[in-house]
Amino acid sequence: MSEERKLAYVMAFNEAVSQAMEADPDVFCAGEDIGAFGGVFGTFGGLQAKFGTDRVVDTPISEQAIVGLGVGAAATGLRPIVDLMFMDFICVAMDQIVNQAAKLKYMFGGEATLPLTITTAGGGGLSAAAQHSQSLEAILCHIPGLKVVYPSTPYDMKGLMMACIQEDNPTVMVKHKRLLGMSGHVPVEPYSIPLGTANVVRPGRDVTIVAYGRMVHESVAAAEKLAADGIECEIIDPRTLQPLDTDTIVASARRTNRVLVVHEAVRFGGLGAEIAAQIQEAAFDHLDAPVGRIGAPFSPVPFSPALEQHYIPSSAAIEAGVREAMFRNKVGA
Amino acid sequence: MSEERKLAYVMAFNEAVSQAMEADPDVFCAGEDIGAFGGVFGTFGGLQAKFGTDRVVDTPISEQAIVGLGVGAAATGLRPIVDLMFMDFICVAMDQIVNQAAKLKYMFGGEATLPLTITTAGGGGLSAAAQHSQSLEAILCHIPGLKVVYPSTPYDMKGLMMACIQEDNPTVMVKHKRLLGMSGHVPVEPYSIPLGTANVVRPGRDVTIVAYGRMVHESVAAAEKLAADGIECEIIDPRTLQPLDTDTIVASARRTNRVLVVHEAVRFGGLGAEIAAQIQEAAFDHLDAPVGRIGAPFSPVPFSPALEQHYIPSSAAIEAGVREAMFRNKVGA
Amino acid sequence: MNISPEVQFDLHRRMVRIRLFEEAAGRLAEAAKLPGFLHLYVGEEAVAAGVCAALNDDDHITSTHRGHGHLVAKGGDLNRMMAELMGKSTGYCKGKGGSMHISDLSLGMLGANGIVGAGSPIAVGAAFANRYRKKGQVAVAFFGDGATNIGAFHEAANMACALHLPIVFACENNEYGEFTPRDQTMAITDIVDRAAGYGMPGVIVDGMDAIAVHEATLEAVERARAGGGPSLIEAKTYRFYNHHGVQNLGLKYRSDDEVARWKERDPIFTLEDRMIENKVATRQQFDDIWADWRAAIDRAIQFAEESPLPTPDQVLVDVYTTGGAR
Amino acid sequence: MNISPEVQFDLHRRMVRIRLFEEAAGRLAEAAKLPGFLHLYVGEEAVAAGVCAALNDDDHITSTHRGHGHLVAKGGDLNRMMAELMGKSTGYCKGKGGSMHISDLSLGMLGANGIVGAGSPIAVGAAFANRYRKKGQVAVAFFGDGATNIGAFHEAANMACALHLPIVFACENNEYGEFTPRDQTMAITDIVDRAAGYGMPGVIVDGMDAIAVHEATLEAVERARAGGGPSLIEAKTYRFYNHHGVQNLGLKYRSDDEVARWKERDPIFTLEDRMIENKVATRQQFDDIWADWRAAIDRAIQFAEESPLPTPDQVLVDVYTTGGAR
Ligand SMILES: Cc1ncc(C[n+]2csc(CCOP(=O)(O)OP(=O)(O)O)c2C)c(N)n1
Ligand SMILES: Cc1ncc(C[n+]2csc(CCOP(=O)(O)OP(=O)(O)O)c2C)c(N)n1
Ligand SMILES: [Mg+2]
Ligand SMILES: [Mg+2]
Repeated sequence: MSEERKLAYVMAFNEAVSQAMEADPDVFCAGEDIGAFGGVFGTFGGLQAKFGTDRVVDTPISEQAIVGLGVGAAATGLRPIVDLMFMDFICVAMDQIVNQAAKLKYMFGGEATLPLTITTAGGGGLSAAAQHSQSLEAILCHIPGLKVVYPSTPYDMKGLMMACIQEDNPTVMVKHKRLLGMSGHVPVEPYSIPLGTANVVRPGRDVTIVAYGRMVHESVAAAEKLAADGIECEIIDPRTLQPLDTDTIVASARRTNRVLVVHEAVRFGGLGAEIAAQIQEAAFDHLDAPVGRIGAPFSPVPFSPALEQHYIPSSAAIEAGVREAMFRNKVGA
Repeated sequence: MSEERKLAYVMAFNEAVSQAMEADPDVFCAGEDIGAFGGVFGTFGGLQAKFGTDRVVDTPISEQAIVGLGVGAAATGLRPIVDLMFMDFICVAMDQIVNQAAKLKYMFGGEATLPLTITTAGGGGLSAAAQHSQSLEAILCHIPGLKVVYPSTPYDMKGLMMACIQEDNPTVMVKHKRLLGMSGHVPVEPYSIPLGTANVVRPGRDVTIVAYGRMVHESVAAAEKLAADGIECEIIDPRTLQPLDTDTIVASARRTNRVLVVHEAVRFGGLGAEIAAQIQEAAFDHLDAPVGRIGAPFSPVPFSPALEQHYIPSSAAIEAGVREAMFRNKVGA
Repeated sequence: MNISPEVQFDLHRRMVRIRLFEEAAGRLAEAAKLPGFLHLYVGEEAVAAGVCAALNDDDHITSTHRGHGHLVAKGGDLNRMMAELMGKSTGYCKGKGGSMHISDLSLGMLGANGIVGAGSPIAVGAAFANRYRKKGQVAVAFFGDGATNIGAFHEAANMACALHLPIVFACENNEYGEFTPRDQTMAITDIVDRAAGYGMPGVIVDGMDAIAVHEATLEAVERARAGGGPSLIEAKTYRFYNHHGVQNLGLKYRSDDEVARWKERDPIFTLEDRMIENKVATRQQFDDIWADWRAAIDRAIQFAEESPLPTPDQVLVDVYTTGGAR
Repeated sequence: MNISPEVQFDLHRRMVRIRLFEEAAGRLAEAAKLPGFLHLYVGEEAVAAGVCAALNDDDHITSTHRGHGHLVAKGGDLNRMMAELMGKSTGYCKGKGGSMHISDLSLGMLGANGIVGAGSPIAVGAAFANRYRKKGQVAVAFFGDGATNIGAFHEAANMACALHLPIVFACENNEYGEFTPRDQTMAITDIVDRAAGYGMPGVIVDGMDAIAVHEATLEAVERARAGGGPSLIEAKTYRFYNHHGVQNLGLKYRSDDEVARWKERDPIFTLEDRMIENKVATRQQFDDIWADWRAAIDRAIQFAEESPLPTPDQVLVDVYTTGGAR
């Protein structure tokens, strides 16, 4: 039965696209090497064979035109999915994303809808070095007009990707490269997860960990270790980073009184800063410790595994962060 | 004498460039319309006449190649100043800024120096609408390898611009469009202000306002009103946004126990989030109120003055923010 | 080709509408009644008119910072245009876009654009959608000579050719990008030389001659509708006023003589002379046309002036269809 | 032109070095001894060798994701290269860059680049600096056929021509971008057709013939040094292995027949045959050359394997000269 069915994260993405294309002839995909080849990560595998070259389009290496293709087609009534192979390449297409897609509806006084999904692959851990490993989601979350989604499980991947395709606003769907092969329960039938709803991955009374993408799994590993010492972590995965489900996060913070925010992106100016700032605004009197933040150090992503393994936040760092929050001594005011 | 000499913000920029070019033949400028025309804001006025077309170069409308010109020339020994007319256009050149300039030294194992200054004009208030009014500095501050400077006075402009040109790392110097005509004391002789040093614009005991760019002046106006009610604001202008002078900010927060961070950029994910997060980390037990944040609402910049005037944070909003921080009642924990 | 008197009048009327709209906007700007930047299309009317007269309402265009002319030519409502320039809530963009983002999706006008070159990739998207729907619609990307130096133009041109899309690239070569002459920013003289690098036909037309522009566009549009792929049209033209606003500010970057020579070739007056000479029209007919549209412009100004400003609560409206605002 | 025996040997040696380095890297990758992505240059050696043999040490090149060949041809140290590929602290980038960012500024090699097309604007900057300093240096931008579809290439080519800079654009047209054939991503057959759109001379050369590439480069470099501005060289070539790694993964996007046909034209073996035929060299000489460089590669592997990994404290080093780290 459907409840038993397991699927890899990458195939959950693929299935969402496939089912959306079956349901709606206005959905099409375009990107580099996504057609015959199925995408360098296999995300679009088999779709061109199924839906033809008109609907699954191999493009030139032209990230600006790829996003522009999506903007123009969305503004004129289609529902495009355009792929930017690596998240680092959003920089190449940044004008079309930030100055065009995000702002079109507003600039036109509301007289446009832009049901555009931009898909990309973020994160490190493959020794792909500084230009193929970045986590740039904070940049996108700062831009009004965009929605940003970052699933951590196959189940969320399918439901969120479906929601992105059905959404009438431009969304950026970030896949984590290291999660592509992760297997998990995914229903066969189409379903969508409303954008902007966090998931409580693990309930706990002592401390709240807010984490997304691959860091959810590092957090779960840390939480299991901490549980052995009687520290119960509540793990919240926002899943959608923009809009952010602040209510769920703040409610948890008010209950546990201690929060650690974790992401793979560089700590300075990452989304963790916004989350921490919001928590201390909304739960100031509830906090027994500063909102802690774990993120990458302030450097580009190094190539060598010997360096990268220390660069990417680990469950050990999360564990240490939680312990610091738990056993903090009040210093004189 | 020099102490008396007043100069407009735009001319302080111009003088810094001019004196740097006199002192160092490796300094050159390139950008759109900066040559014969002197730049659309007059920033480069007269420099081509003085230094010739080899050193003050009109370029095609090619933001990627403009920054690339700077990267390549800096890596091979010159000290380029390249201009991106409006800050919104950094999106067009984002790959060269984020993936090339910022990372080159690191990716090459330190074997490169990149004394590159990118200049641009940020901020709203000219009814220039969504693509010519943005404050995107938070994006740049999230990128390791870049330094980001945002002067609020003619004096700081000259000293910081000089520091940028002398700096061996890529810097982005943001001018605020609405400050161009602002006049103030500027010494004739060359001087530079070390990057990463904040300026205490106004000392005060009751509340700390952290503000930069044009918001410094709105904050001063608010502080003057508040002073009439006996509320003494300390205003700190970081001047350099990356690296950020956290020490000065935190020391003030520990003294006043209340902080408001103000910027023109969109509040969500703005630099204020990072500053607030850092303050609550470093001064948790000193805070009598959450760190407040004032920034633009979550929308593109609207065109109509009737809207834009409500969009850009005002001294009234800052005043209200300070009062909220001052008279906050502790709610039950 | 034989352009009928009706079409000649159509071209003329489109140009007159643009001219009067732009002259009025210029006057209002000089009287400080228009906020923001204003890039006037005066002098280049033959291009927008010649191109748009070859299009249907459901064909798409993308435009530039100099976009009023394109929208007027595509049939834009003068009232809503003038109201937008004044930042009023009755404007095309409810006051949120202004001159640089003026648009009318119901006429297929996908917006003026403040980012040089950014419209072309969007036009490629519209052309893709048009072919996808197989209803015979085409897309036209307008852009300046300067815009052909930017990456987005290149990617759009190449992608359109690679995908063989129904699109026309319409270059308004006015020999300047802002205050810098074209020959300082490229080593070629004719933009059309770029067409071969993408594998599309290119043609130079006199951009001061609406009929010539129109004929070239008819051919290119027909090719596009018939599945023949993209074309590039380079219209040699000239803007009579400054890059933005009306008067030259500061430096004189164009000689009086150069401006005067182009003004002699005013696209509207030369068409009128030709139509009169060919006995297609009389001076009186033209006088009536000018008078009619002058009145329409006056009404547009009145409409705009009497319209309300948007209220502050509108700032956060229309960022998203749902799920935004904080 | 008459290419001397010395230069022929030079070309040959550069190619052999590249071939052996790349074959070794491929073997190490298959043995899971190299982290990250690996884009091998095997098959295209004649391009890097032919171009770089026309350059001095203080001339600059920018490179691509497929960059080892360029650095070897420019004179790169095999030990430091191999160490970098292994992520060791003795590598060119101290293990921070890896294959996609390998570089040697002392040889004017401004880095492999993980962003397609991004090297060309940087080469324009180097060319600008070279003219600025007036020491007669030139810059060469290497890039693939696919890269000519991206905006950065276009802007660089146009700016170089507008500023009349001493630069050569060297296109390695291997008929594929990753797994997609060139003819699906552009409507032209020859990249050189793009040169006219910028106003520079362009020439097609046989990219499997190092002498032909070299001659074309000599001409272009000479023109550049003499103030004659940019040129475009399109070298028709082919990569013998997969886009990255060695074996094709999954889909067969190139026919066995196609690959075999190109392999028959192996740039090293055809040059050897020709040199022997022309009595410029003997088989024994070539055998010695291969043996010498095989030994050098073995030493490089040993050097790399014995080198230490970077220590964790190096993560925050070299982000800035001063004032960084948090
Ligand atoms: C990406 C970008 N760079 C620079 C500008 C500033 N700018 C506005 S219009 C213009 C000149 C455009 O020249 P052209 O394309 O020839 O159009 P024209 O103004 O002559 O109609 C420039 C440089 C911009 N708006 N966008
Ligand atoms: C901006 C950007 N887009 C896409 C990629 C992914 N990518 C890496 S190599 C490559 C193909 C490049 O083709 P070409 O320029 O012909 O060089 P070749 O690999 O054939 O040597 C692509 C698409 C990238 N690295 N950068
Ligand atoms: Mg122009
Ligand atoms: Mg190729």
